[in-house]
Amino acid sequence: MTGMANTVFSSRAHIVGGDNTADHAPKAPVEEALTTVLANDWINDEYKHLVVTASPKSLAARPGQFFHWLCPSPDEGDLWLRRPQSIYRVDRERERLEFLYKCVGRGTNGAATLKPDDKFNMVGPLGVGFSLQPDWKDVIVLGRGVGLATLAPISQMIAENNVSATVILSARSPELAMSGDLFEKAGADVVTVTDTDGTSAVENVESIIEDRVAHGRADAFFTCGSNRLFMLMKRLGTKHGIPGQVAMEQIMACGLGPCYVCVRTFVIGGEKTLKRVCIDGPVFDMQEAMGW
Amino acid sequence: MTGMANTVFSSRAHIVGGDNTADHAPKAPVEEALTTVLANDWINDEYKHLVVTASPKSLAARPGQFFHWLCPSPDEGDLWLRRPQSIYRVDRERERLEFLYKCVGRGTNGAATLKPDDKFNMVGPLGVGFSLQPDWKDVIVLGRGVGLATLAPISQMIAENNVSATVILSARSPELAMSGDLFEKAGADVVTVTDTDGTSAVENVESIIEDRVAHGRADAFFTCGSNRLFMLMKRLGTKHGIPGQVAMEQIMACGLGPCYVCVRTFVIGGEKTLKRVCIDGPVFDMQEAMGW
Amino acid sequence: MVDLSVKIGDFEMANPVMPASGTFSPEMAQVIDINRLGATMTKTVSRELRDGNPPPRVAEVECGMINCIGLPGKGIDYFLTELMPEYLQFSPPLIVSVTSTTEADFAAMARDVTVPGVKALEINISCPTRDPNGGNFALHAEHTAETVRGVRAATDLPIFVKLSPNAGDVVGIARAAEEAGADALTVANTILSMRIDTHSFKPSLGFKTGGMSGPAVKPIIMRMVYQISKAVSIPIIGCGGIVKAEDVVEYMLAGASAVQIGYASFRNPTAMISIIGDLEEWCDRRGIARVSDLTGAVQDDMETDTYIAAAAGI
Amino acid sequence: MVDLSVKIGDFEMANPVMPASGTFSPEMAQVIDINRLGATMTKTVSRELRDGNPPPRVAEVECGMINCIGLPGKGIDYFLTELMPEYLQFSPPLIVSVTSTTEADFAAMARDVTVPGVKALEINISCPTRDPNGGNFALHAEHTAETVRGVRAATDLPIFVKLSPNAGDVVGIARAAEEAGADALTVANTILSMRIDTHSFKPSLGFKTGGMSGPAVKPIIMRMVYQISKAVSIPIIGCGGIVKAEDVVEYMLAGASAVQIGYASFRNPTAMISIIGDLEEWCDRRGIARVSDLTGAVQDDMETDTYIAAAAGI
Ligand SMILES: Cc1cc2nc3c(=O)[nH]c(=O)nc-3n(C[C@H](O)[C@H](O)[C@H](O)COP(=O)(O)OP(=O)(O)OC[C@H]3O[C@@H](n4cnc5c(N)ncnc54)[C@H](O)[C@@H]3O)c2cc1C
Ligand SMILES: Cc1cc2nc3c(=O)[nH]c(=O)nc-3n(C[C@H](O)[C@H](O)[C@H](O)COP(=O)(O)OP(=O)(O)OC[C@H]3O[C@@H](n4cnc5c(N)ncnc54)[C@H](O)[C@@H]3O)c2cc1C
Ligand SMILES: Cc1cc2nc3c(=O)[nH]c(=O)nc-3n(C[C@H](O)[C@H](O)[C@H](O)COP(=O)(O)O)c2cc1C
Ligand SMILES: Cc1cc2nc3c(=O)[nH]c(=O)nc-3n(C[C@H](O)[C@H](O)[C@H](O)COP(=O)(O)O)c2cc1C
Ligand code: FES
Ligand code: FES
Repeated sequence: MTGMANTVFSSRAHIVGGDNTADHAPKAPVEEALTTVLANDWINDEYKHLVVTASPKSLAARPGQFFHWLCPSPDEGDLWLRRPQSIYRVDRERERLEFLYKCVGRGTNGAATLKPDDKFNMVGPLGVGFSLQPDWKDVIVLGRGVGLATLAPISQMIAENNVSATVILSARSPELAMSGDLFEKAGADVVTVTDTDGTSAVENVESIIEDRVAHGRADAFFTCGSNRLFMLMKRLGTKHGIPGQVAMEQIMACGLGPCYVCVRTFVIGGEKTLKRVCIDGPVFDMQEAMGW
Repeated sequence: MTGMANTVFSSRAHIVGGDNTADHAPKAPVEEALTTVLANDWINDEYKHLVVTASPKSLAARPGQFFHWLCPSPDEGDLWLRRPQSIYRVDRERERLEFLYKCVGRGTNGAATLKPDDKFNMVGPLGVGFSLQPDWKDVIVLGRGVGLATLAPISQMIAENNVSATVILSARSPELAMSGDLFEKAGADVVTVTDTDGTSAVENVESIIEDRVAHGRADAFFTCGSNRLFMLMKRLGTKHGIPGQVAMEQIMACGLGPCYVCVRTFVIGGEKTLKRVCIDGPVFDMQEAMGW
Repeated sequence: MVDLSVKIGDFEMANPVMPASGTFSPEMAQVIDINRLGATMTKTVSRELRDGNPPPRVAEVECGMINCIGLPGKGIDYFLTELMPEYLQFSPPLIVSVTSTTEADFAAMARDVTVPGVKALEINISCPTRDPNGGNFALHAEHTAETVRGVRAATDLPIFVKLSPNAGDVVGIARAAEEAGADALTVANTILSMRIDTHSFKPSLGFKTGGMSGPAVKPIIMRMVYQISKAVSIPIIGCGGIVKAEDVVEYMLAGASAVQIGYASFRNPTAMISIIGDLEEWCDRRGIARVSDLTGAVQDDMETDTYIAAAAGI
Repeated sequence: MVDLSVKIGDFEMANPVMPASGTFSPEMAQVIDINRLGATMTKTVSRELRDGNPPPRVAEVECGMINCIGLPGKGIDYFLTELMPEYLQFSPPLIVSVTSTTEADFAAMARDVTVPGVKALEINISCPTRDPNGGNFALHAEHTAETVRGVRAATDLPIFVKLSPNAGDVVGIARAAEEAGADALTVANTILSMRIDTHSFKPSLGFKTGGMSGPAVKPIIMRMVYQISKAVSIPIIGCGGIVKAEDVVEYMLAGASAVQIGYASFRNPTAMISIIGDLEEWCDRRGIARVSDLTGAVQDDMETDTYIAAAAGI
């Protein structure tokens, strides 16, 4: 550009999509990276499936971790904060990251405008993800809605660790019961319950879980996406002394820990305390987390 | 878009390129219109030639009038004010407007990113243009730089009114001496003077003008784009009692009259006064205008 | 179909949208149908001819602009004889904005413009482009009160007092204006700002500083409208950064009865007309019967316990 | 190659860029090399544990964000024993930001954090998220002066006083801080703002109001830096809306010796590091030998005659 007098932005811009992503700290585990979009397709009326290129740092993402998206604008305005999205699948072979996201507002509707070859700025991998303890051999995964996206990479984790699982996918209707394919590939026992056929009722889900517990097939619980189902699992966890993990959400700014925007309440030893979803979580101990 | 809670911009946006251009006042002479770009090509290292579709209102544009452009952004920021650009050519047959603009800053560099089929929001036609008096049969047009774009439509005006003209195009180098073709087509006597060969020196231009004056071929003067040349013409106008018009520039906001951003100083009857370039001009009486 | 009409005390408008002073003139008829506005508003009128400040008079900034126009104008006599008739060609009620440098003359100005055709006065005690210290009488409660008292005694027209966002205690000043007899408060004028050109190292404005307007100021003025509406019982006119119908809604929820639009008309001369149309559509979609029902309708009974709020759904 | 080092009084920095309090923690090492910053800065430390305000704690607005964090933290003892060592892992000089609710305790806090490793104190008397009336001691010159005097008596460390842009007379308050012994002024904290969600009709923030930061505030804070730099002789740290190297240059031209960056790190965690690099490039391109030469280098001897200025070229 010639003669850039009076410019508002005139140097390399540190803004949406700007290539501000040279490796600023080689030893740091997280990076601000400009990915390239490979696919961004609707998988049903509400969700899109995004596939982007990934660097070695982002390929180290663990199940339950998230990336912080600098979404393009869906309208004539601009977006000024990032949006957190948990990783749906890490494809280490083809060096790709996959996300499953629901289009709900400006950020996600902005992301929905991305086309193959577009650049997409994201920061990650962030936060504390799900983990397996060595003595967990058979676990129960229960999710609903957006939570199914967050739980999906547990399928990779159980496959890699030779853990069996019952996976209960709850959804309004069958086409919204996402991630089942990934868990089936991982050899899990997938049960889909829906509002359409009434199987998603808490009592039914409870009896499915109780059945697995009774058969000694519940070393740990994992959940995300529904307060009702979280409360159920927490209750059954207390009742049977089964440990569990839940992925929580909160509105975020920095995504890295400094700003204290993303706090949620936890109860630890009877005391209420605040933790940051972005760095203390998003995955928390199920017994310490509170319903929302 | 679904569930637009918490949105910053959620209705039809009244911002760059937004289609905010329904005819809001059928009887008004000016409109905010969303044109379609037909071409936007470099004609030399500094200037681009823009062709857009035009409505009947904008086709009524007179030489010296301007349009107020809502330029797209050239960078990661946004543009918040319009940029004035005078009309280069009104193509009434093909219903097109043409502009010749120099890329100097964010606005014009933003305009430079426009591609055919892009939408481009402009307000116009605006201001007071050049005019011919019935007794002007042979006139002198003198311009330089960006001024050549502003003077160009005088070629249409003289052709339509059967007026002869001497057109002196001053430029750093021959390839920057734009608009000559339009004037030649209009039958004008085109003289190109350049810095490269030294012919653009004031003395030389002065002798060309004096020659036309001596031959009775200077009923009126028109100029734009160079203070030095304006001062020359003004001096010769005073000396020989020849009327003249000059197109002036000033930074603008509204472009329509209300804001008083675009004032310049004029001397009328010995008294200094301020006039608005956007609505009292941009074309002013040469004897009232001051050098800049 | 929503009823778009609103009242600012006794001042009635067909819809809540009017231009902000200094950003509108009858010359806007070049491009919009002025009769569709809720009201018309003059450029601020001073006693004598004023040249205004040295150009450049505008600087573009992120999310808006800074101006240092400096209240130019040909004085009140010229206004009354030459400009008033231009404004009175249009049907919306006319508001005349006046300013002065002394309290006594403010009252005299108010008296002078109390003539047939004028439906309300806006008292501009807050222009930061005349005084770089940030805005005249409206920086102090006492000066505000004295000025308004004088004006109140001089006219029976509705008095809208335009406050300054550069004041520290804008709520106290709003209260002072109310007590002194203001019929409504325009919240607010521009925010004193500056830009320096990093190419030339010079201030981008000829007057060095100027007043910022546009979307950048909206959250600040929104907070002021909200705070003031809790403190006074006279109507408020929200002004600052409106570029779309939702911005009008937001100001009304915060407590405004009507709004003024400035910057948006520079970016899109048709903005006010579009916004009126969009507002109508927005209300119809939401099933709102009267746009005036939005005034103060913010639901601000928030949870105050951090632990409870931090355990709620998003 | 430009010399990027600057001094704020006796406080030396390798480059003029440091994080703004509350937007930085050692956790940033997840993504950037903290050792490249000009200084490090703690989140504001309070005496006791504070929970902070109810969520939502952030709202996105045009050109920035509003936060209502409310200064949460585990108190000074936890800070000194647990957090300080984390900060001290890094080489840039550490500034500790402290706040309190009484003047006496402010001094005590200053004494308590005057420990090895701490190179300067920032006195946060201006947080609008703790007090919705807009920012504590920094709203009044007397309170500012008393607080600073107490702190001055309590420590030999350089004292940076963080001012409030919500004050009406920010220049007077700056002078009061200088007279009371401040070594530098941080201009400024966030601007009290509000957003209402037009979908839910609720305030977007759990605390209703909060402090705005980001590019929207830059022209306002720029004006304050400029005005204050004409009125005081101690150094100024510019803070508000910096997202690129030119913004740093602009603040320095206006009178700042160094700058703080907050919002930009949320949008781009690598922003500070990029900006340092870009600033170096910018200076080299302009042939600037020392970045500190930019401080106060604005060329503000403007033409004051409107007619002459309006006859000049653009
Ligand atoms: C750690 C984490 C992981 C997530 N993973 C996924 C995922 O894999 N797939 C997916 O579809 N969504 C996920 N979300 C939710 C996603 O972040 C939000 O849907 C998104 O931020 C909404 O942005 P928006 O601009 O489109 O919506 P907005 O217009 O901002 O808001 C629309 C709705 O989304 C809510 N919302 C806004 N911000 C957040 C937020 N940070 N977290 C949760 N809800 C929010 C709003 O309160 C509102 O109800 C995750 C959230 C978190 C915190
Ligand atoms: C009535 C009128 C007609 C014009 N016609 C033409 C034309 O036909 N072709 C053409 O190339 N240019 C024309 N100009 C000039 C054109 O408006 C500016 O070049 C343009 O606004 C610069 O915008 P920018 O954002 O690219 O530059 P900026 O980055 O804003 O500024 C770059 C340079 O341009 C100057 N500038 C900024 N705004 C204006 C302005 N409104 N007028 C003049 N200079 C300005 C600045 O002072 C600076 O020196 C005209 C100007 C006016 C007032
Ligand atoms: C160019 C310009 C001129 C202005 N002149 C005046 C004026 O004469 N009197 C006044 O009270 N306010 C004046 N203002 C302030 C506006 O009336 C309004 O308060 C401000 O622009 C905020 O609204 P906006 O963000 O919609 O522009 C002016 C504003 C601008 C931009
Ligand atoms: C999330 C957040 C938390 C903040 N916390 C503090 C704080 O604890 N102490 C303080 O002095 N300022 C605090 N601030 C204000 C910043 O330090 C800074 O003054 C402001 O954000 C302006 O800079 P910016 O526009 O670069 O963000 C905070 C700002 C944000 C956005
Ligand atoms: S989002 Fe900033 S601490 Fe979690
Ligand atoms: S640009 Fe507004 S009056 Fe000319």
